[in-house]
Amino acid sequence: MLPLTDPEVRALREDFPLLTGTPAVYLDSGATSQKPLAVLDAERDFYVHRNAAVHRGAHALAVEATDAYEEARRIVAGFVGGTERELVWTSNATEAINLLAYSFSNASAGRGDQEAERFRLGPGDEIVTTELEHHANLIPWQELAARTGATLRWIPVDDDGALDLGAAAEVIGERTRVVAFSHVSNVTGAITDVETLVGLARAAGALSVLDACQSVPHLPVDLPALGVDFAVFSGHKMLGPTGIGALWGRAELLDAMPPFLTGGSMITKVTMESARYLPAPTRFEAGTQRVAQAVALAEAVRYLQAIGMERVAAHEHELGQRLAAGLAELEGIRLIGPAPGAERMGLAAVDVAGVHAHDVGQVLDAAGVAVRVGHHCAQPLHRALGLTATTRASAYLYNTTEDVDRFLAELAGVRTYFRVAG
Amino acid sequence: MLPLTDPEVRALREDFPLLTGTPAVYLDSGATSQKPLAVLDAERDFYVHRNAAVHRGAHALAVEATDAYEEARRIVAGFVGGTERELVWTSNATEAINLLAYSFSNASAGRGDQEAERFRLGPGDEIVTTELEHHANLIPWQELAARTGATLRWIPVDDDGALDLGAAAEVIGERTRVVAFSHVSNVTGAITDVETLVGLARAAGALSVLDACQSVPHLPVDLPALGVDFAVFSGHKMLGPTGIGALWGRAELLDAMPPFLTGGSMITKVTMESARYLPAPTRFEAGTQRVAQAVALAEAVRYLQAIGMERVAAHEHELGQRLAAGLAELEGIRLIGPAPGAERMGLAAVDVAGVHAHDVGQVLDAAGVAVRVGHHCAQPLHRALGLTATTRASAYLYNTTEDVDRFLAELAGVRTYFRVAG
Amino acid sequence: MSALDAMYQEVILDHAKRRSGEGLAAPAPGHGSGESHQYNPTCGDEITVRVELAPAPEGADPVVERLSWEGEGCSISMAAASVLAEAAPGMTRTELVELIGAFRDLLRSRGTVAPDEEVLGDAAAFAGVSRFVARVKCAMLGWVAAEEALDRAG
Amino acid sequence: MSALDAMYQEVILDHAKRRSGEGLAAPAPGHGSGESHQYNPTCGDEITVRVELAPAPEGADPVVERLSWEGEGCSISMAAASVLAEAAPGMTRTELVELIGAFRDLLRSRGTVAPDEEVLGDAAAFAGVSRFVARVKCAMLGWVAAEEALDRAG
Ligand SMILES: Cc1ncc(COP(=O)(O)O)c(C=O)c1O
Ligand SMILES: Cc1ncc(COP(=O)(O)O)c(C=O)c1O
Repeated sequence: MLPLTDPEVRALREDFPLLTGTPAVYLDSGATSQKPLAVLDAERDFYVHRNAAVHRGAHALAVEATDAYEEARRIVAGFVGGTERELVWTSNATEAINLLAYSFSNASAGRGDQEAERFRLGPGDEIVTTELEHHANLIPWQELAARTGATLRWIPVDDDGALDLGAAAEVIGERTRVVAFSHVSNVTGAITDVETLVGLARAAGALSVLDACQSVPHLPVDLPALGVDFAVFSGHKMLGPTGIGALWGRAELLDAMPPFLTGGSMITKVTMESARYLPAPTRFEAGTQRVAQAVALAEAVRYLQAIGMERVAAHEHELGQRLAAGLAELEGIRLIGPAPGAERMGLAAVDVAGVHAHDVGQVLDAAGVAVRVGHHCAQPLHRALGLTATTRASAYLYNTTEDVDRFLAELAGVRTYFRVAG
Repeated sequence: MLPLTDPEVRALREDFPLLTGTPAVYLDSGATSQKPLAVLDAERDFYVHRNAAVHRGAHALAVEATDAYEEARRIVAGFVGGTERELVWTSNATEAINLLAYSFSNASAGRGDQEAERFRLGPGDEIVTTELEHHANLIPWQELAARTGATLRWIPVDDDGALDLGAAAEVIGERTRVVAFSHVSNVTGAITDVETLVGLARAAGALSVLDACQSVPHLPVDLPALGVDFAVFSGHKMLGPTGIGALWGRAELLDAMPPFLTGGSMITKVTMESARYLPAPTRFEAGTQRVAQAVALAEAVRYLQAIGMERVAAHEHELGQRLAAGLAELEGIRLIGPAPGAERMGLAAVDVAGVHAHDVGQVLDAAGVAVRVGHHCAQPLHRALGLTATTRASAYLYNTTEDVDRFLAELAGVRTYFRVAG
Repeated sequence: MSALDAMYQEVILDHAKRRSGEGLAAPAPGHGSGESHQYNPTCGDEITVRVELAPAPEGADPVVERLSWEGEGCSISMAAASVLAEAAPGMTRTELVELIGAFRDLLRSRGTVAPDEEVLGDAAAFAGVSRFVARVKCAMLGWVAAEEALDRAG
Repeated sequence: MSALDAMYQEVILDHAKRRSGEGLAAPAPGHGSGESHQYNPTCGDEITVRVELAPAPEGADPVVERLSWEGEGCSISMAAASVLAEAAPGMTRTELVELIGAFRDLLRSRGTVAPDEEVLGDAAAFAGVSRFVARVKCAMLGWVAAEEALDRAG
């Protein structure tokens, strides 16, 4: 598949109103993406023509709103190879992981029926995550462990921030009940060997949870084909609005899990003493939903599909390699993650010798290049790398090779500015 | 304060694009409100000019996004008499109540520090709610009770659906730890005597939680003056977008509560073993936030403030009285809640003798009048009234007295259509 | 005819008023029977349907003797149950399963399918309901219960 | 001068390189002292500041003998700590509290307040930082620690 050419990207960029203003170069899509007009229009169109509460009203407007909401679910579920039975809307990926952790915790407290048995955790049980996780895929599991008495273990990284798969085979064992890991690291840009980890989880009889925040926006992803049990991703990182994300899960698992948030629209019969719950996905969607955001996210998916995720991936592959190769040539720059030539997504984090990441980011920002500085919500990984903060450039389909070159050129001047290099 | 005149309302209505189309008469604002253009524009403007991840970036765009987000918090908090330290964003009111219930539950499981002690529940402790609550203010407490071993008790309603305050004094006692109740019932339209219930809660040393979903959009509300400890409301019911709501709480309480959702942006130091958390409100906002929605909700608040909440309330008072009086004159119609003349908000639910609410709603919908039918997420209240479903008309600032009259006229024909009256 | 009147056909309004099969009937001794309870969470409507089968030789397709029900709901759900209670007796299990399938297809068609009156009989009157997506559940309530009850009649 | 150069003043870049007061110094025997550790969650930067007071008669306003610190962070936070370590010795507690207040006011001004060089000395160089809201926390890190340390020095 051919990567997008710079003229193609420049044409695409016309769809993104923010990118025609400042900053000149936006390389912070790993944090959040910009939105095409089609997505903004879809959200507005919903409010102007179909706004009503869903799954509640009998009037025509409510029916249209419900249709729009459920069609959005079908589209987004289909985008990751799933069906509408398997997709639960959440506020973001973080909430989706918390949903799992709290549902397991509720099962452990005896909530849910017999089916919920399989999600019950207690002392002696182990939850496995990795040392490179985003805090969103670490702290909910720490808290779940603390609530249930289970033990949290992790797959370590080596000095370059790569997962130690040899150690994984030792960490994941018969006590393991859950294995939670990222598809793509938001710091190193490396793609995880999902097959190996799912194989280990399956052999141990453990559930697997994939943090797909940095893969679903950038690669063709077929979750059922990957063999994971659950996956999460966020709309705002894939051209969609803020305030929406999703949990994907195998239907039989979702149906067996006790609810997380409770309230209206997820129940059947309610008395003062107790309530009975609808099947998934409705079971997990309490209260009035983020309908306009769901509709807009579906439009974002259509936009991505029109370009084709293979082409998006090829484009980002090209940008990732250009970043890595360019960085390797700069003096005093330590590239985190895969070496130039090795597979990486369209992002790169670096340490600049003698200059703190905050200062690096400031100089780049003044030059119109927006990047992210800090620990990128991955403090343990940074600690393992011997760093507190790095500077990360992360690209998306609207970035040209010129954007990358501009970043590299500005970065090259930073050490001189701070007088740590001639 | 003078109510809005019909010409004033017709002028206002020009701001609401959906209301210039079908349905001709929208009387389902109790479920969700329509949105003025200013709100749609504010949301779009954020994406077009300031979209970035907040509280994370150092680049200029991220700073602007953070400013917009925090300014929105100040505006919305101020609208209910609070400060920005006291307002936590959530997806909706339902999630806000769940946040409380899970935080208390985490405290009960030993999470949080010494300060969290006061939120710890166990066998012998009692949570009190009422029989007229929306499911959102009932089921989270049922589940909290089930998780902790505490007991759920409730203040009953009489045959007309009014809270039995005499019984309240018996239900709330020294074992009571939490008293959760609605400010305004979404079915009866009655306004709760907050002072009495807060007095009872305080005397018992219990925390009070106000479900302000049906008051904050319609009345001037000063939460600190009401003396409650916590309150919740939803943006979509007050001209704001879907996907955003808020928890208001006294700052010292919020700071003492253990976190609910965990992940990025709500932490200080994170190791693989454990995490430390920021103070409120950030502590409760894990992951990338609903920034565009917060900004748009602040714009909704500005819109309401420009009209003045006193005038909104006076207008709705007028519509509520007109509804009640008109309904009392119709044959075979049972008006739920306060009698004509007694204080009620601008909404009314009815039972139509011999015609199921679904059928009533269908006939009204065909006549261009959108109302809500069903149990309105209040099954226990309906059971107490001896009903399974009712038909509810709920008005907002964009409804005229003509809208109310049109509803009454169409309703008058329903029994004839179904041949239960000549 | 307006879409509303097309939904609320005479037949439907009639059945909603004088309901056939209302009141659960005790099955005759030796007769197979099954029961199912269904609930519509949106409005709180519920129905219980009981299907009674006449004794049949081993391996033969049993014949429905009686279909009775008890419930509360809107005119659409009550009429649909009544129509079914009139149609079912005398049908074989296979025929009833087919009828329910045809009814479901009609209702899910969003008004795009003309009802086959020969197969559906009075139930064809529910064609108008299919344009009202929110009411499909109402019409199906008793029929889904019958389907499950038949299954349980073993 | 660009806003960037106005933030990264010579004085600041210099202090960030040759840092005064770096390395926690043990207080002399009989001297009061207090310590505070501050953490910036956005970037993970941290600092520990120790304030040492010369002995003073009961009721008198004690004088700062030494301010030493240890930490890791960006040029702004390191330079701010260094500038403070040079400014503090010889000041009374009251004077130091006032200086910290003036510094905070300057930084929160979003560029709207001209620094009073007489009060602030080298710290006036941080005026340019106040235009960069995200960096205010960096500049304040060591100063907030000093404020708390002074409090604890009893
Ligand atoms: C009184 C009351 N409480 C709670 C809710 C729940 O609000 P939401 O669905 O926005 O979470 C509603 C509205 O549905 C309500 O009317
Ligand atoms: C790998 C990874 N996981 C999880 C998250 C959390 O996503 P969100 O903040 O949208 O919940 C992010 C992004 O911040 C991420 O990059």
